[in-house]
Amino acid sequence: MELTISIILGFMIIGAIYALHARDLLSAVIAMGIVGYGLVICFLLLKAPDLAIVQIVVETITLVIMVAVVLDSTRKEIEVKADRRAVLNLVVAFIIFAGLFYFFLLAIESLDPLGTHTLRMSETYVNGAVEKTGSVNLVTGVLFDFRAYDTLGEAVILYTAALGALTLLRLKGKKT
Amino acid sequence: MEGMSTIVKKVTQLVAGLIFIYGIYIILHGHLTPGGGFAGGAIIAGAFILLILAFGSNALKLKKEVKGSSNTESVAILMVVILACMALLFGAKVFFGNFAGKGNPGELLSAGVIPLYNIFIGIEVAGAILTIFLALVIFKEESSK
Amino acid sequence: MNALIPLFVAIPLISAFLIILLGKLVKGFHKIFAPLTLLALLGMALFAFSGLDKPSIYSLGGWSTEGGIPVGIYMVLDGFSVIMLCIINLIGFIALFYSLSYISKYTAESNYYALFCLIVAGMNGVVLSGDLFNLFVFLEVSVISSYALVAFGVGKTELEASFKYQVLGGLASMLILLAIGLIYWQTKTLNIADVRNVLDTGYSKPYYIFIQVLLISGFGLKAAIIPFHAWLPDAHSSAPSPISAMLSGVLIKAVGIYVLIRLFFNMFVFSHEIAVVLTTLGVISMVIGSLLAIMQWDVKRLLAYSSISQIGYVVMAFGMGMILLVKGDNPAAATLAIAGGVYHMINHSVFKGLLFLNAGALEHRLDTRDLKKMGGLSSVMPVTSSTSFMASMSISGIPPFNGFFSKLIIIIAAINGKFYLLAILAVVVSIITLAYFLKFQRYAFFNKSPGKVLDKIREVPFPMSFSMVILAILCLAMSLLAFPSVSDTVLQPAIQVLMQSDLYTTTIIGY
Amino acid sequence: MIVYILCFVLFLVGLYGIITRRNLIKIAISLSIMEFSIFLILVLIGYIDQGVAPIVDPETFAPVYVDPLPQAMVLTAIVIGLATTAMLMAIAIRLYRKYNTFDIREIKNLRG
Repeated sequence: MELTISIILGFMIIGAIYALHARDLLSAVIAMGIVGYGLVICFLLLKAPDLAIVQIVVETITLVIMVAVVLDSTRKEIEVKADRRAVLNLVVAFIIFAGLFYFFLLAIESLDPLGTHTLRMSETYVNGAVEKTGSVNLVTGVLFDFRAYDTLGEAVILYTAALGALTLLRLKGKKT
Repeated sequence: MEGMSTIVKKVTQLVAGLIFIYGIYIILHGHLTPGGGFAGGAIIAGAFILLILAFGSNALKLKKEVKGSSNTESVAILMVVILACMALLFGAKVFFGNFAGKGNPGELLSAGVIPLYNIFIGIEVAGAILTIFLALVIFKEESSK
Repeated sequence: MNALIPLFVAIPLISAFLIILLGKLVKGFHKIFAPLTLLALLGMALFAFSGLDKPSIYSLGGWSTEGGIPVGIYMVLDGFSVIMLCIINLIGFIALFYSLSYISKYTAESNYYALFCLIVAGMNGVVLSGDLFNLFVFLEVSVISSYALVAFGVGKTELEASFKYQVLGGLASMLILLAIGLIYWQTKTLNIADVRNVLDTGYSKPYYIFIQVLLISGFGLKAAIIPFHAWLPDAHSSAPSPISAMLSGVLIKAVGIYVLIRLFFNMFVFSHEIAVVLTTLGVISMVIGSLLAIMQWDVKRLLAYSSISQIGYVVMAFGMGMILLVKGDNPAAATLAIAGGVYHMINHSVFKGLLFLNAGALEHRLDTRDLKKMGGLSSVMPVTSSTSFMASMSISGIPPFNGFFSKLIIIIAAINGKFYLLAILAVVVSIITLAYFLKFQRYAFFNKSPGKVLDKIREVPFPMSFSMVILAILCLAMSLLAFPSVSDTVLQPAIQVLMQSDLYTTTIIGY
Repeated sequence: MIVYILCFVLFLVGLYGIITRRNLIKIAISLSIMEFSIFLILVLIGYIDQGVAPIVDPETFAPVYVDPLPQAMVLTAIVIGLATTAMLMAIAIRLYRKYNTFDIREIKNLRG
């Protein structure tokens, strides 16, 4: 299990690095799609079918939107020149990354390894939840009953984004 | 925006209908099988996006559609909040209470108000995603003139 | 009392949706409905304030505890959050009233009012939330609507500022989400009080430090503490002025400082290292923010940098309070420092809100934000001139305005706690603040006009001048809070919640 | 633990992209990549060995279900990610129409 996911993750990392370095923006967007669809497989392996469905649809729609934006541009990325300041920035960034990585290793050392998770808050969401909410799908039970307030917030965020997109894409901002 | 070839149009007509029905199925069975309002709503929005891409449209028509989709999502999310507030009046008298009868777990008509939430969230998500897409397309059409 | 709590979120949401639906049908609907909503919220906040004797809790969906473990989402109204609620809805109402005439030059007005209601709903949600993930969700509601509002004019600078804001805001959200994930990994719960309980039973030191660093950088980015400030000057200066007043006045406090203070005082155990880090970040922001502000010639950029500097005061005060609490030998000075922090936070929203509204009034009439192109406006815009003079004096700490008292309390706390260097720096920064606000006053209102015809410039319309006058009166009235008898009823509940960190936990777990 | 470490590497790749890339689309992609890595960490946290998907089937006898709470959280976060990306794209296409480029260095105020 752990090995399979690690291999998929390896491919996802390669895809991500390619997406960041591709000259053509369209290939970069497609490479991001690879990372997203790799995530779908991981979700399926980790017994999260709800997430797999949502992720595959949302990833497709994100790709459509991004391709629609990229498609009628020049699509070429101008190369980042490696002047002295950029190199210095890169060195500093890598030192910070190394530090973060080391701290992350130290931090997760004491935490539960993969597969040995125990329940505290979700105890109620699993045991006897079917009688409490009436929903056979436990994730739906959490989303729409135990934590329905979060779901309202989530729907509001999507609504805000739609309203924001309508607002930002007006042709004229000010009356003349 | 121009449409695509006749073959694409015919195939899309077939496929979009199927995708649409699949989205409705996912929404209605949200409390029984994987999926729910979010997945189903996004699938339905995908069906509409497919139709728009295949058949093409002009900015004027799309503007009418974006009005419709934005009104739909407003009504749907208003219904979600009203449903949440209705719990204040019935049953446990708490915000977001699941006040309706739970029924027999595993049946289509069960789990109290959860299916209703699923339906309205589904409509809202479909409307919101469609609005975002249409806003982008309309802007591209209008600004490239 | 209790039943009011969810309405703080539900009412602005419903009103936003209704504005979009009915705004197209009924002409001018949004202009009446949105201010009424905010007015109702303000009334509710003041009512909640008067009726609050102990923290009150609302469990959503009726899911409270199961075997001593909170399972549902809790909304918590205590002394600290009720103060934030009052500020948010007060500044929100005034900024909205101001917008009535300011925003009429833009298109798609109903979208503006709907987004405004959403930003208020998001902030109310953040302030009332007692659950980590729920807090994150409502934080996103408010920041996503603020991304749209910053770019509301869709001009070049607005779009660029909004993009920068979105990228850094997105980065901050990712850091916060990662921290929430790691907290869930260790504690298996999301309720803030329950997290505290579980962490009390033991944790590894590197893990603890890692999540604290993630949270400080995440919320530091949202609060624009130096070195995380890169987005603020652009975003706050190019937004429409009432939105700048909202962003500078309340948003950076509600989603940045408030959450930071709440988590570090009520969720984590006080630790000396973190307290020192917070104090240092506060001092750096305070000093560098003021030095950057003095070089600006753009009015709103000057005010934006000054926000960074004043937020530095607040963070420094809370950091000092935490250091003193850890040491434990001088609780009086600790109380004073925390009181100063809360008090300065309230004051800053009032006078910085007013200053941004003033800048908006100048921009509305002159179509420029450049100080060099202004001058001699005190004779033609008397209301703007006099209110901005009061706000400037207030922010620079001149008695009898409110800024003087809050800064005085912070400085006294620093001296009592034997932080002599910090006290001196606070005084010096206050003098620098006075310098750049005198520059603002002189170039905008008192200098000779650089060849511009002043006759055509008139005072701003009634809604704008009325909002400015209200805030100016508040600038004076807020200094009443310095009197012990008033502050005992207003500030004391907040201080109590922050000082006795167990109070929050025991109230929630015992519910 | 190796999966968590790889997830964090993916996170750092996204962070690297935000720091070094100078293209609006690439920056949006970097943010998405960071999001993906956090989603995976959250779902991994909730995984239990020999666990089954959190959908109750009355036929099977007392199985161990994986934790549904992180899954609900990730579902929320995926939709938030979609909203963020949509807003970024709306701004990116507007900036492209103004400057005819996605490159930050050509867009004056975004420097630094």
